[in-house]
Amino acid sequence: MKKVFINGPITPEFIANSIEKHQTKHSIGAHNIFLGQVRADVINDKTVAGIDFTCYEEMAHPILDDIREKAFKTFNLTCMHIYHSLGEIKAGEVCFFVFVSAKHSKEVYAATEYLVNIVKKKVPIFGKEIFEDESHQWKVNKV
Amino acid sequence: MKKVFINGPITPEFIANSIEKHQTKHSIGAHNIFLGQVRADVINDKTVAGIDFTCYEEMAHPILDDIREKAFKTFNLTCMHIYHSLGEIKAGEVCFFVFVSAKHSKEVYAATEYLVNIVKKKVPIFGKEIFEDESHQWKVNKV
Amino acid sequence: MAVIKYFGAIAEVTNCNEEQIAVSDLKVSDCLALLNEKYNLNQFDVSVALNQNLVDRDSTIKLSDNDEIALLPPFAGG
Amino acid sequence: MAVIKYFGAIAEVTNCNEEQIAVSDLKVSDCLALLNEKYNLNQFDVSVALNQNLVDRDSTIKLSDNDEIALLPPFAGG
Repeated sequence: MKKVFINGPITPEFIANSIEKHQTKHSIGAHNIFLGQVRADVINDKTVAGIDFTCYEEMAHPILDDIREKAFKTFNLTCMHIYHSLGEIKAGEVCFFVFVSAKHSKEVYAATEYLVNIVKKKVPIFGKEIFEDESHQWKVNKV
Repeated sequence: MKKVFINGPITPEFIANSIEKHQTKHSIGAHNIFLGQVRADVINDKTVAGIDFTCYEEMAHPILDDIREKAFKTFNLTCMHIYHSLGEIKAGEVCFFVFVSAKHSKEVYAATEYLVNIVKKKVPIFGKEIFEDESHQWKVNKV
Repeated sequence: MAVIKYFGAIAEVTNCNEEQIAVSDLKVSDCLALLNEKYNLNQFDVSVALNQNLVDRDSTIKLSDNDEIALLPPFAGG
Repeated sequence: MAVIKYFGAIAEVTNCNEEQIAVSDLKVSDCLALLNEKYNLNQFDVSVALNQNLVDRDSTIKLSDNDEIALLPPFAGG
Protein backbone atom coordinates (compact mmCIF):
# COMPACT_ATOMS: atom_id res chain seq x y z
CA MET A 1 0.00 0.00 0.00
CA LYS A 2 1.60 3.22 -1.17
CA LYS A 3 1.09 6.52 0.58
CA VAL A 4 -1.52 8.53 -1.33
CA PHE A 5 -3.32 10.76 1.15
CA ILE A 6 -1.65 13.86 2.47
CA ASN A 7 -3.03 16.06 5.20
CA GLY A 8 -3.25 19.59 3.85
CA PRO A 9 -2.19 20.99 0.49
CA ILE A 10 0.38 19.40 -1.82
CA THR A 11 3.09 22.01 -1.82
CA PRO A 12 5.39 23.01 -4.69
CA GLU A 13 8.27 21.79 -2.46
CA PHE A 14 6.68 18.33 -2.20
CA ILE A 15 6.35 18.20 -6.00
CA ALA A 16 9.97 19.37 -6.45
CA ASN A 17 11.10 16.68 -4.05
CA SER A 18 9.22 14.00 -6.03
CA ILE A 19 10.83 15.19 -9.26
CA GLU A 20 14.27 15.23 -7.67
CA LYS A 21 13.89 11.62 -6.47
CA HIS A 22 13.43 10.55 -10.10
CA GLN A 23 16.64 12.15 -11.28
CA THR A 24 18.61 9.08 -10.22
CA LYS A 25 16.54 6.92 -12.60
CA HIS A 26 18.50 7.26 -15.82
CA SER A 27 16.19 5.17 -17.99
CA ILE A 28 13.47 7.81 -17.66
CA GLY A 29 13.19 10.25 -20.58
CA ALA A 30 9.76 11.76 -19.95
CA HIS A 31 7.67 12.76 -16.98
CA ASN A 32 4.08 13.93 -17.10
CA ILE A 33 2.54 15.60 -14.07
CA PHE A 34 -1.09 16.50 -13.48
CA LEU A 35 -1.95 18.93 -10.71
CA GLY A 36 -5.49 19.65 -9.55
CA GLN A 37 -5.72 23.12 -8.07
CA VAL A 38 -8.71 24.38 -6.05
CA ARG A 39 -10.62 27.02 -8.03
CA ALA A 40 -12.33 30.03 -6.46
CA ASP A 41 -15.53 29.29 -8.39
CA VAL A 42 -18.40 31.73 -7.99
CA ILE A 43 -21.68 29.88 -7.41
CA ASN A 44 -24.86 31.93 -6.89
CA ASP A 45 -22.77 35.00 -6.10
CA LYS A 46 -20.72 33.19 -3.44
CA THR A 47 -17.01 32.51 -3.95
CA VAL A 48 -15.39 29.19 -3.04
CA ALA A 49 -12.67 29.82 -0.45
CA GLY A 50 -11.55 26.19 -0.20
CA ILE A 51 -12.54 22.53 -0.26
CA ASP A 52 -12.53 20.27 2.78
CA PHE A 53 -11.68 16.75 1.55
CA THR A 54 -12.51 13.54 3.40
CA CYS A 55 -12.06 9.97 2.27
CA TYR A 56 -13.08 6.39 3.03
CA GLU A 57 -9.46 5.27 3.24
CA GLU A 58 -10.02 1.55 3.92
CA MET A 59 -11.96 1.36 0.66
CA ALA A 60 -9.75 3.81 -1.27
CA HIS A 61 -6.48 1.93 -0.84
CA PRO A 62 -7.41 -1.36 -2.55
CA ILE A 63 -9.07 0.61 -5.36
CA LEU A 64 -5.89 2.66 -5.82
CA ASP A 65 -3.82 -0.55 -5.85
CA ASP A 66 -6.04 -1.90 -8.64
CA ILE A 67 -5.79 1.36 -10.56
CA ARG A 68 -1.99 1.30 -10.38
CA GLU A 69 -1.79 -2.37 -11.37
CA LYS A 70 -4.08 -1.87 -14.35
CA ALA A 71 -2.18 1.27 -15.46
CA PHE A 72 1.17 -0.54 -15.33
CA LYS A 73 -0.35 -3.30 -17.51
CA THR A 74 -1.90 -0.86 -19.98
CA PHE A 75 0.90 1.69 -20.35
CA ASN A 76 4.63 1.25 -20.70
CA LEU A 77 5.59 3.19 -17.57
CA THR A 78 8.68 3.29 -15.39
CA CYS A 79 7.06 5.01 -12.40
CA MET A 80 3.63 6.15 -11.26
CA HIS A 81 2.59 8.14 -8.21
CA ILE A 82 -0.79 9.42 -7.07
CA TYR A 83 -1.28 11.86 -4.19
CA HIS A 84 -4.48 13.46 -2.91
CA SER A 85 -5.00 15.96 -0.14
CA LEU A 86 -7.30 15.53 2.84
CA GLY A 87 -8.54 18.35 5.05
CA GLU A 88 -9.18 21.92 4.05
CA ILE A 89 -7.38 23.09 0.90
CA LYS A 90 -7.65 26.77 0.05
CA ALA A 91 -8.33 28.19 -3.45
CA GLY A 92 -5.05 28.24 -5.38
CA GLU A 93 -3.58 25.30 -3.48
CA VAL A 94 -2.93 21.91 -5.09
CA CYS A 95 -5.05 18.97 -3.88
CA PHE A 96 -4.27 16.27 -6.48
CA PHE A 97 -0.93 15.22 -7.94
CA VAL A 98 -0.49 12.47 -10.54
CA PHE A 99 3.09 11.77 -11.64
CA VAL A 100 3.89 9.36 -14.48
CA SER A 101 7.33 8.56 -15.90
CA ALA A 102 8.42 6.52 -18.92
CA LYS A 103 11.32 6.01 -21.25
CA HIS A 104 9.71 7.98 -24.10
CA SER A 105 7.31 10.90 -24.18
CA LYS A 106 4.59 9.22 -26.20
CA GLU A 107 3.84 6.79 -23.34
CA VAL A 108 2.98 9.33 -20.67
CA TYR A 109 0.08 11.48 -21.85
CA ALA A 110 -2.67 8.88 -22.06
CA ALA A 111 -1.54 7.31 -18.79
CA THR A 112 -1.86 10.61 -16.94
CA GLU A 113 -5.30 11.34 -18.35
CA TYR A 114 -6.44 7.79 -17.55
CA LEU A 115 -5.22 8.02 -13.95
CA VAL A 116 -6.74 11.43 -13.31
CA ASN A 117 -10.14 10.36 -14.65
CA ILE A 118 -10.27 7.01 -12.91
CA VAL A 119 -9.25 8.45 -9.54
CA LYS A 120 -12.01 11.06 -9.85
CA LYS A 121 -14.52 8.40 -10.78
CA LYS A 122 -13.63 5.43 -8.58
CA VAL A 123 -11.96 6.60 -5.38
CA PRO A 124 -14.30 7.46 -2.47
CA ILE A 125 -13.17 11.02 -1.79
CA PHE A 126 -15.67 13.66 -0.73
CA GLY A 127 -15.32 17.42 -1.02
CA LYS A 128 -17.11 20.13 0.90
CA GLU A 129 -16.84 23.42 -1.00
CA ILE A 130 -16.62 26.13 1.63
CA PHE A 131 -17.62 29.63 0.56
CA GLU A 132 -16.12 32.86 1.80
CA ASP A 133 -19.18 33.43 4.02
CA GLU A 134 -18.53 29.99 5.63
CA SER A 135 -21.62 28.38 4.12
CA HIS A 136 -20.91 25.27 2.03
CA GLN A 137 -22.09 22.87 -0.62
CA TRP A 138 -20.96 19.36 -1.51
CA LYS A 139 -18.84 18.98 -4.62
CA VAL A 140 -19.95 16.43 -7.24
CA ASN A 141 -17.60 15.29 -10.04
CA LYS A 142 -19.02 15.31 -13.52
CA VAL A 143 -18.17 11.87 -14.90
CA MET B 1 9.30 37.38 -26.55
CA LYS B 2 9.09 35.15 -23.50
CA LYS B 3 12.12 33.66 -21.85
CA VAL B 4 12.46 30.04 -23.01
CA PHE B 5 16.14 29.13 -22.97
CA ILE B 6 17.88 28.43 -19.71
CA ASN B 7 21.59 27.87 -19.33
CA GLY B 8 22.08 24.53 -17.63
CA PRO B 9 19.53 22.07 -16.26
CA ILE B 10 15.96 22.96 -15.30
CA THR B 11 16.01 22.29 -11.59
CA PRO B 12 13.20 20.93 -9.42
CA GLU B 13 13.35 24.27 -7.57
CA PHE B 14 12.72 26.17 -10.81
CA ILE B 15 9.71 23.95 -11.50
CA ALA B 16 8.42 24.41 -7.94
CA ASN B 17 8.77 28.15 -8.33
CA SER B 18 6.77 28.09 -11.58
CA ILE B 19 4.01 26.10 -9.89
CA GLU B 20 3.97 28.45 -6.91
CA LYS B 21 3.55 31.51 -9.16
CA HIS B 22 0.32 29.99 -10.51
CA GLN B 23 -1.23 29.56 -7.08
CA THR B 24 -2.43 33.16 -7.12
CA LYS B 25 -4.48 32.44 -10.27
CA HIS B 26 -7.73 31.19 -8.78
CA SER B 27 -9.48 30.43 -12.06
CA ILE B 28 -7.02 27.59 -12.75
CA GLY B 29 -8.25 24.10 -11.85
CA ALA B 30 -5.74 21.93 -13.70
CA HIS B 31 -2.07 22.04 -14.57
CA ASN B 32 -0.26 19.62 -16.84
CA ILE B 33 3.52 19.51 -16.87
CA PHE B 34 5.82 17.68 -19.25
CA LEU B 35 9.46 17.21 -18.30
CA GLY B 36 12.08 15.85 -20.66
CA GLN B 37 14.88 14.16 -18.72
CA VAL B 38 18.23 13.17 -20.25
CA ARG B 39 18.49 9.36 -20.49
CA ALA B 40 21.71 7.44 -20.01
CA ASP B 41 21.07 5.48 -23.22
CA VAL B 42 23.57 2.78 -24.13
CA ILE B 43 24.55 3.03 -27.82
CA ASN B 44 27.11 0.53 -29.18
CA ASP B 45 28.25 -0.28 -25.61
CA LYS B 46 28.80 3.37 -24.75
CA THR B 47 26.67 5.16 -22.18
CA VAL B 48 25.35 8.68 -22.67
CA ALA B 49 26.66 10.89 -19.86
CA GLY B 50 24.88 14.04 -20.98
CA ILE B 51 23.65 16.15 -23.88
CA ASP B 52 25.14 19.51 -24.88
CA PHE B 53 22.32 21.62 -26.32
CA THR B 54 22.77 24.57 -28.66
CA CYS B 55 20.16 26.61 -30.44
CA TYR B 56 19.64 29.11 -33.25
CA GLU B 57 17.92 31.57 -30.93
CA GLU B 58 17.10 34.31 -33.44
CA MET B 59 15.12 31.76 -35.42
CA ALA B 60 13.73 29.89 -32.41
CA HIS B 61 11.99 32.85 -30.76
CA PRO B 62 9.57 33.78 -33.57
CA ILE B 63 8.78 30.08 -34.06
CA LEU B 64 8.03 29.73 -30.35
CA ASP B 65 5.82 32.84 -30.49
CA ASP B 66 3.85 31.27 -33.35
CA ILE B 67 3.57 27.98 -31.45
CA ARG B 68 2.19 29.73 -28.37
CA GLU B 69 -0.25 31.83 -30.39
CA LYS B 70 -1.59 28.80 -32.25
CA ALA B 71 -1.87 26.78 -29.02
CA PHE B 72 -3.86 29.54 -27.31
CA LYS B 73 -6.21 29.60 -30.33
CA THR B 74 -6.56 25.81 -30.42
CA PHE B 75 -6.88 24.97 -26.73
CA ASN B 76 -8.82 26.69 -23.97
CA LEU B 77 -5.83 27.52 -21.79
CA THR B 78 -5.22 30.01 -19.02
CA CYS B 79 -1.41 29.84 -19.09
CA MET B 80 1.35 28.22 -21.11
CA HIS B 81 5.10 28.14 -20.54
CA ILE B 82 7.89 26.45 -22.46
CA TYR B 83 11.48 26.19 -21.19
CA HIS B 84 14.45 24.43 -22.76
CA SER B 85 18.00 24.04 -21.49
CA LEU B 86 21.13 25.08 -23.33
CA GLY B 87 24.63 23.82 -22.52
CA GLU B 88 25.56 20.47 -21.09
CA ILE B 89 22.81 18.63 -19.24
CA LYS B 90 23.77 15.44 -17.44
CA ALA B 91 21.82 12.17 -17.52
CA GLY B 92 18.98 12.42 -15.00
CA GLU B 93 18.69 16.19 -15.32
CA VAL B 94 15.68 17.91 -16.86
CA CYS B 95 16.24 19.78 -20.15
CA PHE B 96 12.67 20.50 -21.31
CA PHE B 97 9.72 21.83 -19.32
CA VAL B 98 6.26 22.44 -20.78
CA PHE B 99 3.65 23.83 -18.37
CA VAL B 100 0.01 24.23 -19.36
CA SER B 101 -2.84 25.45 -17.15
CA ALA B 102 -6.60 25.60 -17.70
CA LYS B 103 -9.87 25.88 -15.85
CA HIS B 104 -10.72 22.20 -16.30
CA SER B 105 -8.59 19.07 -16.59
CA LYS B 106 -9.89 17.94 -19.98
CA GLU B 107 -8.31 20.97 -21.69
CA VAL B 108 -4.71 20.32 -20.70
CA TYR B 109 -3.61 16.90 -21.96
CA ALA B 110 -3.81 17.44 -25.71
CA ALA B 111 -2.26 20.91 -25.36
CA THR B 112 0.77 19.50 -23.56
CA GLU B 113 1.29 16.73 -26.11
CA TYR B 114 0.88 19.19 -28.96
CA LEU B 115 3.42 21.61 -27.51
CA VAL B 116 6.00 18.93 -26.75
CA ASN B 117 5.78 17.47 -30.24
CA ILE B 118 5.82 20.76 -32.11
CA VAL B 119 8.79 22.12 -30.14
CA LYS B 120 10.73 18.92 -30.90
CA LYS B 121 9.83 19.22 -34.57
CA LYS B 122 9.99 22.93 -35.35
CA VAL B 123 12.45 24.64 -33.00
CA PRO B 124 16.10 24.70 -34.16
CA ILE B 125 17.72 23.07 -31.13
CA PHE B 126 20.70 20.75 -31.56
CA GLY B 127 21.93 18.13 -29.14
CA LYS B 128 25.36 16.56 -28.87
CA GLU B 129 25.11 13.28 -26.95
CA ILE B 130 28.32 12.98 -24.98
CA PHE B 131 29.35 9.49 -23.91
CA GLU B 132 31.15 8.59 -20.70
CA ASP B 133 34.40 8.15 -22.69
CA GLU B 134 33.98 11.76 -23.96
CA SER B 135 33.29 10.69 -27.55
CA HIS B 136 29.99 11.99 -28.94
CA GLN B 137 27.25 11.66 -31.53
CA TRP B 138 24.59 14.08 -32.70
CA LYS B 139 21.06 13.46 -31.46
CA VAL B 140 18.25 13.28 -34.05
CA ASN B 141 14.58 13.48 -33.06
CA LYS B 142 12.30 10.88 -34.53
CA VAL B 143 9.37 12.88 -35.90
CA MET C 1 -23.82 -6.02 15.22
CA ALA C 2 -22.63 -4.45 11.97
CA VAL C 3 -21.22 -0.97 11.68
CA ILE C 4 -22.67 1.64 9.34
CA LYS C 5 -20.30 4.38 8.19
CA TYR C 6 -21.41 7.71 6.78
CA PHE C 7 -19.42 10.08 4.61
CA GLY C 8 -19.61 13.59 3.26
CA ALA C 9 -23.07 15.06 2.76
CA ILE C 10 -24.63 11.91 4.25
CA ALA C 11 -22.65 12.17 7.50
CA GLU C 12 -23.88 15.74 7.70
CA VAL C 13 -27.50 14.54 7.68
CA THR C 14 -27.00 11.56 10.00
CA ASN C 15 -24.98 13.84 12.26
CA CYS C 16 -22.53 11.02 13.03
CA ASN C 17 -19.76 9.19 11.21
CA GLU C 18 -20.83 5.71 12.19
CA GLU C 19 -23.33 3.72 14.19
CA GLN C 20 -24.02 0.08 15.06
CA ILE C 21 -26.98 -1.90 13.75
CA ALA C 22 -28.35 -5.32 14.78
CA VAL C 23 -27.91 -7.73 11.87
CA SER C 24 -30.19 -10.65 12.64
CA ASP C 25 -31.47 -11.75 9.26
CA LEU C 26 -31.05 -8.27 7.80
CA LYS C 27 -30.33 -7.85 4.07
CA VAL C 28 -28.41 -4.92 2.66
CA SER C 29 -31.60 -3.64 1.02
CA ASP C 30 -33.53 -3.90 4.34
CA CYS C 31 -30.78 -2.07 6.13
CA LEU C 32 -30.92 0.75 3.59
CA ALA C 33 -34.71 0.93 3.89
CA LEU C 34 -34.38 1.33 7.66
CA LEU C 35 -31.75 4.03 7.33
CA ASN C 36 -33.72 5.80 4.67
CA GLU C 37 -36.76 5.92 6.96
CA LYS C 38 -34.62 7.32 9.76
CA TYR C 39 -32.65 9.87 7.73
CA ASN C 40 -34.50 10.42 4.45
CA LEU C 41 -31.44 9.46 2.39
CA ASN C 42 -33.33 9.35 -0.92
CA GLN C 43 -32.32 12.97 -1.42
CA PHE C 44 -28.79 11.66 -2.12
CA ASP C 45 -27.33 9.67 -4.96
CA VAL C 46 -26.06 7.06 -2.45
CA SER C 47 -23.57 4.32 -3.27
CA VAL C 48 -23.28 1.43 -0.86
CA ALA C 49 -20.13 -0.46 0.07
CA LEU C 50 -20.20 -3.72 2.02
CA ASN C 51 -16.82 -4.44 3.54
CA GLN C 52 -15.20 -1.87 1.25
CA ASN C 53 -16.72 -3.21 -1.97
CA LEU C 54 -19.52 -1.48 -3.82
CA VAL C 55 -22.79 -3.47 -3.82
CA ASP C 56 -26.15 -2.84 -5.40
CA ARG C 57 -28.56 -0.88 -3.23
CA ASP C 58 -31.13 -3.67 -3.77
CA SER C 59 -28.65 -6.34 -2.73
CA THR C 60 -30.18 -9.26 -0.85
CA ILE C 61 -26.86 -10.25 0.74
CA LYS C 62 -27.48 -10.85 4.45
CA LEU C 63 -25.43 -8.87 6.92
CA SER C 64 -23.16 -10.66 9.39
CA ASP C 65 -21.63 -9.55 12.65
CA ASN C 66 -18.69 -7.21 12.14
CA ASP C 67 -19.70 -6.35 8.60
CA GLU C 68 -19.01 -2.78 7.62
CA ILE C 69 -21.55 -0.95 5.50
CA ALA C 70 -20.66 2.45 4.12
CA LEU C 71 -23.08 4.97 2.63
CA LEU C 72 -21.24 7.09 0.13
CA PRO C 73 -22.41 10.29 -1.57
CA PRO C 74 -21.05 11.16 -5.04
CA PHE C 75 -17.26 11.07 -5.27
CA ALA C 76 -15.49 14.37 -5.61
CA GLY C 77 -11.79 13.66 -5.72
CA GLY C 78 -9.43 15.51 -7.99
CA MET D 1 28.46 40.20 -48.00
CA ALA D 2 26.01 37.76 -46.41
CA VAL D 3 26.70 35.75 -43.28
CA ILE D 4 26.49 31.97 -43.18
CA LYS D 5 25.80 30.41 -39.80
CA TYR D 6 26.51 26.78 -38.95
CA PHE D 7 24.98 24.74 -36.17
CA GLY D 8 25.45 21.41 -34.42
CA ALA D 9 27.05 18.63 -36.47
CA ILE D 10 27.51 21.03 -39.41
CA ALA D 11 29.50 23.56 -37.35
CA GLU D 12 31.66 20.63 -36.28
CA VAL D 13 32.56 19.93 -39.93
CA THR D 14 32.96 23.57 -41.00
CA ASN D 15 34.98 24.13 -37.86
CA CYS D 16 33.45 27.58 -37.39
CA ASN D 17 30.09 29.01 -36.34
CA GLU D 18 29.83 31.55 -39.12
CA GLU D 19 31.57 33.02 -42.11
CA GLN D 20 31.01 35.79 -44.68
CA ILE D 21 30.23 35.17 -48.33
CA ALA D 22 30.16 37.57 -51.29
CA VAL D 23 26.60 37.76 -52.61
CA SER D 24 26.86 39.30 -56.08
CA ASP D 25 24.11 37.58 -58.07
CA LEU D 26 24.25 34.47 -55.86
CA LYS D 27 21.12 32.35 -55.38
CA VAL D 28 20.47 30.30 -52.24
CA SER D 29 20.94 27.11 -54.27
CA ASP D 30 24.27 28.37 -55.68
CA CYS D 31 25.46 29.29 -52.23
CA LEU D 32 24.66 25.78 -50.98
CA ALA D 33 26.46 24.22 -53.93
CA LEU D 34 29.58 26.24 -53.09
CA LEU D 35 29.44 25.28 -49.43
CA ASN D 36 28.80 21.67 -50.28
CA GLU D 37 31.87 21.63 -52.47
CA LYS D 38 33.90 23.15 -49.67
CA TYR D 39 32.60 21.04 -46.77
CA ASN D 40 30.88 18.01 -48.28
CA LEU D 41 27.60 18.79 -46.53
CA ASN D 42 25.59 16.19 -48.44
CA GLN D 43 26.35 13.81 -45.61
CA PHE D 44 23.85 15.79 -43.51
CA ASP D 45 20.11 16.20 -43.73
CA VAL D 46 20.54 19.98 -43.94
CA SER D 47 17.72 22.48 -43.55
CA VAL D 48 18.34 26.02 -44.76
CA ALA D 49 17.04 29.20 -43.19
CA LEU D 50 17.26 32.58 -44.94
CA ASN D 51 16.88 35.40 -42.46
CA GLN D 52 15.50 32.97 -39.87
CA ASN D 53 12.88 31.43 -42.16
CA LEU D 54 13.19 27.97 -43.64
CA VAL D 55 13.61 27.97 -47.42
CA ASP D 56 13.91 25.20 -49.95
CA ARG D 57 17.47 24.02 -50.64
CA ASP D 58 16.80 24.59 -54.34
CA SER D 59 15.55 28.11 -53.73
CA THR D 60 16.43 30.60 -56.49
CA ILE D 61 16.01 33.59 -54.19
CA LYS D 62 19.00 35.86 -54.71
CA LEU D 63 21.06 36.78 -51.69
CA SER D 64 21.45 40.41 -50.64
CA ASP D 65 23.97 42.12 -48.47
CA ASN D 66 23.41 41.48 -44.78
CA ASP D 67 21.29 38.40 -45.41
CA GLU D 68 21.75 35.64 -42.89
CA ILE D 69 21.80 32.07 -44.12
CA ALA D 70 21.79 29.25 -41.58
CA LEU D 71 22.63 25.62 -42.26
CA LEU D 72 20.75 23.47 -39.76
CA PRO D 73 21.21 19.77 -39.07
CA PRO D 74 18.22 17.75 -37.79
CA PHE D 75 16.51 19.32 -34.78
CA ALA D 76 16.95 17.54 -31.47
CA GLY D 77 15.10 19.56 -28.83
CA GLY D 78 13.10 17.93 -26.05
